[in-house]
Amino acid sequence: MTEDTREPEAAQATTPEQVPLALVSGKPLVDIPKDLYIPPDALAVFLEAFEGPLDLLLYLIRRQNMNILDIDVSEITRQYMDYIGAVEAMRFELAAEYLVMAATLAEIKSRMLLPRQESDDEEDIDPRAELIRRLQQYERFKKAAEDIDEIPRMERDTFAASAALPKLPSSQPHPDVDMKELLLALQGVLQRADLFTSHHVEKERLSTRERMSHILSVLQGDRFVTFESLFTLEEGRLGVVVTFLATLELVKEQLIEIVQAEVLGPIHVRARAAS
Amino acid sequence: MNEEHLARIQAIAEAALLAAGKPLSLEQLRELFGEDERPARQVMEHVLMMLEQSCEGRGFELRKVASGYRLQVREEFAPWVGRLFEEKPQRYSRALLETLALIAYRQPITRGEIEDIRGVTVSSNIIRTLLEREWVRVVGHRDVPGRPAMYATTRQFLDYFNLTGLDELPPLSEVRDLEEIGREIEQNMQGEIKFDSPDGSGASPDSEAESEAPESDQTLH
Amino acid sequence: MNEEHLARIQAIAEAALLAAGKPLSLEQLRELFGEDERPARQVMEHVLMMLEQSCEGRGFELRKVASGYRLQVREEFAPWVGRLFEEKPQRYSRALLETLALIAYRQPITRGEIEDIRGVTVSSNIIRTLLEREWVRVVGHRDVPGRPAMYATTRQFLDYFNLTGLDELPPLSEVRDLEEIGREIEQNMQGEIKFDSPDGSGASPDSEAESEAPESDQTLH
Repeated sequence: MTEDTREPEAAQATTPEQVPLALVSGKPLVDIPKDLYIPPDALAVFLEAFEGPLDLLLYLIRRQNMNILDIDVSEITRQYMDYIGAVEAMRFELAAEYLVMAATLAEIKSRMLLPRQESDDEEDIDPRAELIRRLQQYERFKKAAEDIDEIPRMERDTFAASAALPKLPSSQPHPDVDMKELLLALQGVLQRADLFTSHHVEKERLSTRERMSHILSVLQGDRFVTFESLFTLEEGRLGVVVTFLATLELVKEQLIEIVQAEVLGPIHVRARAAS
Repeated sequence: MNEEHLARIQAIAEAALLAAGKPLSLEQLRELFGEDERPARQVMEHVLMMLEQSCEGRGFELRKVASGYRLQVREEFAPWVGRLFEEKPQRYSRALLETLALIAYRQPITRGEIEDIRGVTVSSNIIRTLLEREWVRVVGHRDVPGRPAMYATTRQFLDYFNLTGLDELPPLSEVRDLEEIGREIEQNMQGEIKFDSPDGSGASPDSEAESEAPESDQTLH
Repeated sequence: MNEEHLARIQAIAEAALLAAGKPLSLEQLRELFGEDERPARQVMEHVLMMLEQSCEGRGFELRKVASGYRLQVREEFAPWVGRLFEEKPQRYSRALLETLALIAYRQPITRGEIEDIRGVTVSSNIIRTLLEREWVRVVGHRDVPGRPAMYATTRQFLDYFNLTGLDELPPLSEVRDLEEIGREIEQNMQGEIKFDSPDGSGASPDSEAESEAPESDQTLH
């Protein structure tokens, strides 16, 4: 029997000994007890099948073909209590939510037995209306969950299409640098080195420094270059001055040597490091 | 811009989408091209339309999802393609799907609010799974005691479910107004009390009219 | 076996190859089909030939490799596709920028001299990066023990910063003023804000509402 009883529906099919019928609301409720009869060892499985008291209530309501908005509270409460009672009797652990719902149902039922008071206590929300609201609310998201499950999704209904890669060019992009960043960096380092006060850097014309680099690159290797070839006449007087200053600076920094074999003879220049 | 040129852009777009294996936005596709050859947005859109058409009758199709465009296997071939993978596609529990549905439709929402609607505690496992799958993320904290995290769905969620936006989710069924329900219940209760409900059918004509039959067509598109 | 049937097998094979992300053997492809519908080897081979032809002019092609067949992005599109995988350029370190600035303003300069000014060692990585980027070059060696290389900036360096010559670099006096300029800018900005605020306060209810609203539709497209 145990195999047949994993689902409530299956339990019904086994038609075991009948629980005495109860006349509820005068309706002949023949099929309910069958539905209700669940072998003890299936109860845990049964409860696991529900997502909480609202889900269980919805199930009971649906079994009865009831409309949520028109619940027969006494009947639903009775069925609910039967389940809870059965589960408790078997000492299965029951989530607290189920007990809270049992209390709520009991309250609703007792209220309905009492004559209705015509109090305009607005705070006093009809607990049945509140229950219906929650059931409705829960049901719509239960449905939404089912809908989401139906939406075509990756790895089940479709798969990302990809193709193998050919040999790709290896390229490493260079970071961008803003001139401002460069200046801020320089400012930082100069402040640290306290170079502002020494005037060491400031005095120098950058064009001279640039020309120094240029001359050095011309003097690559162990070769002499004529002094005149360092000058470009097209640059005009200023250019000549810059080159001359650069040459002097290079000599001063002992980066180049100037050689003149005889008086008034050709002057040659060579990088000192190359010697 | 001539046909040949467009065809080339189309082939490059296809190549890139297949190389990526994930959605690429229109901008990402355009940025594959150097500045001097970069197609205008409209051109790119046109090319993608052509690409979509060129996939007709093939094993794959171009789909627009939240993050952009994706080439993917046509659904009709999933039964065959699924055999490639030994593992069955993962099934998700109702608890997880209900939690996901609440986050999707009610975002931003806290765990407590989800629990209120579902009537049960939401296990930390479910939240963790949703976060790990990157289907949901924390978008802030509600300014109430405990400052609970508020969850919302992500682009990845939309991508995974082939949606371009939340507005493509199936519509939620409607809920009746509480006051309206209250009035109705009052009537019904009076009916019940009066007849001690020998047949509760006294109230049924009304309520049947309001029957819960799917209020909104939950058609998928 | 009719045309339509073959086309279907072809689409399924294509779908599987695109979903697999690895080569599939002829057998693996045949095994996607149930026993009752499994195409014969020759049929499968024929289908693959058709598939190969159908990829002409597209972004991908069918390749036969040791372990079977695979769909691969065409090599001719590698330059474009490669951009997808370009790593995001990282930012240069402060140390690198300082080194570069010193080379620019103090060239020709050796690594030792840079270290003297900066007060810390200059890693070889920094020099290599600057050389690889072709912003600096070795213009000679100082005639001291070890004959250290002297570095200077290049034409590419000038081009990158839109300079025609080093003399267009901001003078050091300006560098010194940077801090002051920074303060000025800040003040100006505050002035602007102050100027704007009378209007801004009038619109605040709206703007506040706007600033809070977006939370919920962050995941909408």
